[in-house]
Amino acid sequence: MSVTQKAHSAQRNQEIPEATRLRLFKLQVEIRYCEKRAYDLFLQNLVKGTSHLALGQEAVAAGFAAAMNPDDYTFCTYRGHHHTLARGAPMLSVLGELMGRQCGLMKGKGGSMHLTSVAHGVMGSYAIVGAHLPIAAGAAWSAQYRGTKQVACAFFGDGATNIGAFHEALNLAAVWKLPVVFCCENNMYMEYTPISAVTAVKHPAADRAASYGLERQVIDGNDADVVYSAARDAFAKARSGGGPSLIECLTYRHSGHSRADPAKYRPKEELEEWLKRDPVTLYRNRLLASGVAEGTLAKIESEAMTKLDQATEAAKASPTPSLESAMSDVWADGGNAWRN
Amino acid sequence: MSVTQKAHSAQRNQEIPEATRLRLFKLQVEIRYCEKRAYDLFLQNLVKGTSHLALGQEAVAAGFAAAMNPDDYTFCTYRGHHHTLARGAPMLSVLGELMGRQCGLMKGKGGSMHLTSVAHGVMGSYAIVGAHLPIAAGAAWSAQYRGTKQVACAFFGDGATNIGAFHEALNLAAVWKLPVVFCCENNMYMEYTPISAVTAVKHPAADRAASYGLERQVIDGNDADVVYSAARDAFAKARSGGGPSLIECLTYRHSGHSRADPAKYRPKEELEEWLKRDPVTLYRNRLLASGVAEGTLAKIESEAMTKLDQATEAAKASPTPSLESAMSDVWADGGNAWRN
Amino acid sequence: MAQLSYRDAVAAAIAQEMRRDERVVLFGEDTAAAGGVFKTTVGLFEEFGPRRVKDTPISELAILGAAMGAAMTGLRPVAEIMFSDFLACCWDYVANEIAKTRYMSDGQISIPLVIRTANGAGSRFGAQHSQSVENWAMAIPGLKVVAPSTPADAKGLLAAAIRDPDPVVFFEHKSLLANKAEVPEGEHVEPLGKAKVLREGKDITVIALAAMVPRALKAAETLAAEHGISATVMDLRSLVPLDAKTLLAESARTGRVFTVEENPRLCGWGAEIASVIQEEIFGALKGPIVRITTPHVPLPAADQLEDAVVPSVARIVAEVRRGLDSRRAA
Amino acid sequence: MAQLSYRDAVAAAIAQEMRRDERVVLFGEDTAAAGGVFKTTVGLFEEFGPRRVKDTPISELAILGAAMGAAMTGLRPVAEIMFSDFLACCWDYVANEIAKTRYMSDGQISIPLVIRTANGAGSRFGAQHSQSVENWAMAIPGLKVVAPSTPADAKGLLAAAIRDPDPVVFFEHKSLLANKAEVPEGEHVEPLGKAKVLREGKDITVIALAAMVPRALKAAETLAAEHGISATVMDLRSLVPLDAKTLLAESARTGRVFTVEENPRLCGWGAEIASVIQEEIFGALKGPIVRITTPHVPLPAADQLEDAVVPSVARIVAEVRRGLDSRRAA
Ligand SMILES: Cc1ncc(C[n+]2csc(CCOP(=O)(O)OP(=O)(O)O)c2C)c(N)n1
Ligand SMILES: Cc1ncc(C[n+]2csc(CCOP(=O)(O)OP(=O)(O)O)c2C)c(N)n1
Ligand SMILES: [Mg+2]
Ligand SMILES: [Mg+2]
Repeated sequence: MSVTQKAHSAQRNQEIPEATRLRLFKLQVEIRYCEKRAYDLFLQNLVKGTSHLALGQEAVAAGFAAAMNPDDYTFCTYRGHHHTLARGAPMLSVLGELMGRQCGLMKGKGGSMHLTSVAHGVMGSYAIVGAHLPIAAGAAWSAQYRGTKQVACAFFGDGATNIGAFHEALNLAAVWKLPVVFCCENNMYMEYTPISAVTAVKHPAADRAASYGLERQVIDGNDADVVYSAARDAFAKARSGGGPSLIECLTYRHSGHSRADPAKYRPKEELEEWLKRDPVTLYRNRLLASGVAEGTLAKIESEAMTKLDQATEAAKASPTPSLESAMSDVWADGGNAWRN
Repeated sequence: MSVTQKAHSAQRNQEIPEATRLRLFKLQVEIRYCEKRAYDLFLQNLVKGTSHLALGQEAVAAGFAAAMNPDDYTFCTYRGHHHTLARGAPMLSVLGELMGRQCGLMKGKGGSMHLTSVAHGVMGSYAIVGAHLPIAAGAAWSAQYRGTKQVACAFFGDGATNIGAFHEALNLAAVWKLPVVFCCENNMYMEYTPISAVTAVKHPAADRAASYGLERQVIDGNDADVVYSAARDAFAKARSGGGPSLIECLTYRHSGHSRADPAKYRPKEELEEWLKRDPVTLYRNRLLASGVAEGTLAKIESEAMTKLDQATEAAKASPTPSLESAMSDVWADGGNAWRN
Repeated sequence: MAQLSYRDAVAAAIAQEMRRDERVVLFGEDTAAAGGVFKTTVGLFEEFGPRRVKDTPISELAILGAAMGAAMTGLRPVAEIMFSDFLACCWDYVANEIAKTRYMSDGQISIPLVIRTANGAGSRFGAQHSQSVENWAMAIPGLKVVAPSTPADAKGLLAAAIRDPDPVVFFEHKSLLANKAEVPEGEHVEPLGKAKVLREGKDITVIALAAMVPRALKAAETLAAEHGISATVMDLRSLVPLDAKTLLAESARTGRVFTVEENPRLCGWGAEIASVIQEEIFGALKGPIVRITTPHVPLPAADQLEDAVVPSVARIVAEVRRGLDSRRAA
Repeated sequence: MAQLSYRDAVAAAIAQEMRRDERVVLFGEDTAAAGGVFKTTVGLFEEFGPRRVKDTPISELAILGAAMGAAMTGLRPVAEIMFSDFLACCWDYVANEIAKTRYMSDGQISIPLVIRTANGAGSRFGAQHSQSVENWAMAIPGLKVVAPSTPADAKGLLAAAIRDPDPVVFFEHKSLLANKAEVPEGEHVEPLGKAKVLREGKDITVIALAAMVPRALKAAETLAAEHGISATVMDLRSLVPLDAKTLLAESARTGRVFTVEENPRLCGWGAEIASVIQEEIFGALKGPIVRITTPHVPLPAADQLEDAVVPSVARIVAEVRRGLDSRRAA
């Protein structure tokens, strides 16, 4: 980072109220701990299906969530634990869902890839790449129609930019000037393939913004202040009728694509380089440098760990869902009858 | 047109060999006559299904076809009569297909929207908007793989640029550097809706070229010389391993979207303006101005009319297809058996 | 009672529901100013304006995706997919998103929307614009599937579909659009999931849907007049919910059942219904259930060819007679 | 004979065909260097290189579109759609383009390609990654539909699918991938369209596919050992072409037929087969054909819930006993 950039970034940090900065830290810590715990629970064979961790991508979730209003809408991918937690869904319900327990957000019916918590504005996690982009546009249209000033935000990966739904959603959102923010978490890989090997442009999202009349935005996705500022501006624009934004956050996942993936396809140095830019460490150091007391941060960390330990135990103690629930809620009447 | 533009265009015309220029004229005349005849045949109730005429868009078809090698691949939309004729498919077979006769290109099984003549490189007309763009990319891949120097060319409308398949095809073609040319015939309307009302950018194709690392090209689609030159360059680039091109041709359809459409949604002055720029008249005048004798052109016209009249009579005389053909060619063995 | 065409009845239903419920919005390709390519939404743009009646780009993914997002957040969208063949272009939304999200979210999310689409043959549009795909929708858990055969049902069932809290795929048959018949004036809503017995007969039970209903009725007349065969004719009206009670009762009454369906043969709705019937009233059957279907081929474009494959009145008559005559299998 | 896993047998079939035919190419998401997310294409990139084994972007439309374009112009592409649920994302290509183009072109265009896809439940992946959608494919005229249950069939049928001049959708079942069994060494090709009788019994005929085959076999053992019921078990292996001859013969022999299918209930392949059987050998049936299916609900993610809905050995046993006991309907 150049000297001017450093100065700029320190300044931006100072512009963000301390309460917000502490919240950004807390959210990142909670996500980091909870994702690590999810990993431990796999190893104990307590999480049965697949799971896609966001270790390393915490700053994106924290930065966006901190910039949102409580009634804004979040749409995640299968890699959505971090966004779900960031919006305030309890750890217990998230871990419970991963473990397929009654206490889970969807009582085990959705699983890790479909975390949903409407009470917290998390309108679902979608496991078909790109599918939620038009859905988020639709939610934004509804907000616009109802005049509520809500904003919808869809998170997706670099790989999702090459699917047709991306293109259709962005065009519709631009034409209808919808209050929606599209956030691409560019972690450089679509599963095991480097995004550069399958994409015609260097920046899979940002280099396509012009196709929809949108501004090109590429930001440091590992810097929560940067993310927060960009998100805040995009939400403000959307809320004031300025239409959609597309923000590409450069980041990296520390673990494999999913539970099954040891991520051997990644150059060792690449991982090391990014671990040096760990968003949580980076932010902790920045807060210390800006004068926040070590004790304040340590307290946030220990409280997060306590909360997590309690959630873990409670989730383990939660019963498995009743088998009847497998047959419920196909229809709004709660049932599944397709005939009389 | 400015004076320099005029000079430029006259010069370009002179650079094109006279034989090619006469061919460009002939193709446009044949298409114009044949499309008008198709319209007359509707009025006589001899064409039963729908039909999408390309009256006014002849220069695009002529310019591209004249730039292609005989073994290149053409992929059309439902509005594909002009491209099919331009590649050399007989008028008899085209009109016969519209009329659902035995002599039709596909013996009435495909109809107006699916004209196919593999013998002439016309690898089908596709009635699902945008679907043929990835298919053309696949044919280009095959040519690349087999090392044949063939080029695939897909024609599509302005409206097709907003569908996901457009995006996926362009990206794949760019990443694999495929010998494929994507030609957007921007006639300003998707059915009854102005393209500007539903598209985020002014030039639906060209303004998206950068998303695929491609050059932005917008050309006068009513000027056969301009179209021919642009097509020739794109084919040369593709053949020499330079990858795909995306060319947006500005043009206009003189009639409605399809048979059923009186096109009342179009401002009268707009149509008049474009009729003044009729590609066939424009080209006829240019050839005259460049010294081609009136008699030469009149002969081309009368020969085209004679050929068309003969084709029309032959098509009318052709029997309807045998009912058995409705059950044939589901499978490569010619049959339709799904069981033993 | 007013005489309305099926297409006008569609527009009337939407207008009726838009008047009573501000949450209802309508959109699709050319649905607004143009009134729809099938003229099924004429007048709505004029009455309800560009905020509630919208044109979209050619973006079927975005149409259904946006409909879903809007439905989850308080609207009641009516989305048009111009031809039912194009459901294939947005099948992910139909099959994986709209149908499953309530279940996956354990009931947190509701998706009250209607997908309207023009279904079926008769226009000589060829293999990609003439399909009957109601069986595709029936195969997906989480979707309601409705296909009216008359103007009155077009109005009443569409109104019910719009009011329904679950996603409904609503098939409007292209070859019925011009048909005119009596439609109740004023508010008209027909409950989903009730089949209609249109004709009582004692020898056989004919079960049909959409454009096959008028054909089945004509065939029944011919069978009665020319062959002394007395047929019950039933219009299913919706595949999901399925009125199994009426279906089974009418099937048991005659013991000889014929389904008439336009979708291609394999895994059509007729297969489902035949399976249900034979499984539940096996003992009441006097012979096999016979499915009269479009054969398992894509649809040809030319008029004579199209007419040769879609079940016609003559073919229904012939297949019923053959079914009753032959005891080959028995 | 070598012991091979089902997943290795898939790779072996592709390798076998790529060695003998330069026109065969393989591509999909993560199929090349990574060897596929299910490790079903391991070693192929190494042997055949980046020209013949390719990674694609996440672009299912482009994958199947490109496969079709390549197949029409001289190649024999094997395209992978990672999970069969994602066929919904490119259904237009499956249902409208690949299946219909030969017919629409009156035979001018051939489309010899294979769409390989991972199908079925058992991995606790939830509603969008666990579906069995072989019935979707069966419903489309112009597609062949194959779903092997053993490593030997995975190899032999995939080889045949690659050689076939028509489009084939090839369903590889996720929960069978790790299964090991004998696979003929050297060239191995099994003809498409032949069902296999795996067990001869005299009381009932059980018809199964893919992951339901081993369950049906186990259920048959329990039925024999604990309930004195002697069951024929048949593996359909392909739905199209359908081995109706064997199917009807085996059904007629016992007169009591049970289908075991993983796809959701409505319009599943069991409905088609039950309809064919009752229509053609009605007189030979001693009771109704019983379909044992996943109920008509999306799939839940949690292990106990998933196990509760997909037909299990215990449920097959129970439903067969109930089917034989009850004469409710009869
Ligand atoms: C339509 C579709 N195709 C393929 C997949 C399989 N898949 C799951 S995640 C993934 C990679 C996505 O990469 P990216 O968008 O960069 O997100 P990331 O996983 O890196 O967060 C793929 C190919 C899918 N879920 N949906
Ligand atoms: C996927 C899909 N959606 C909708 C349609 C219906 N449709 C046929 S032509 C057309 C307009 C196409 O406009 P454009 O691409 O500009 O081509 P043009 O007709 O002007 O040549 C539409 C919407 C279709 N055939 N396929
Ligand atoms: Mg990624
Ligand atoms: Mg156009």
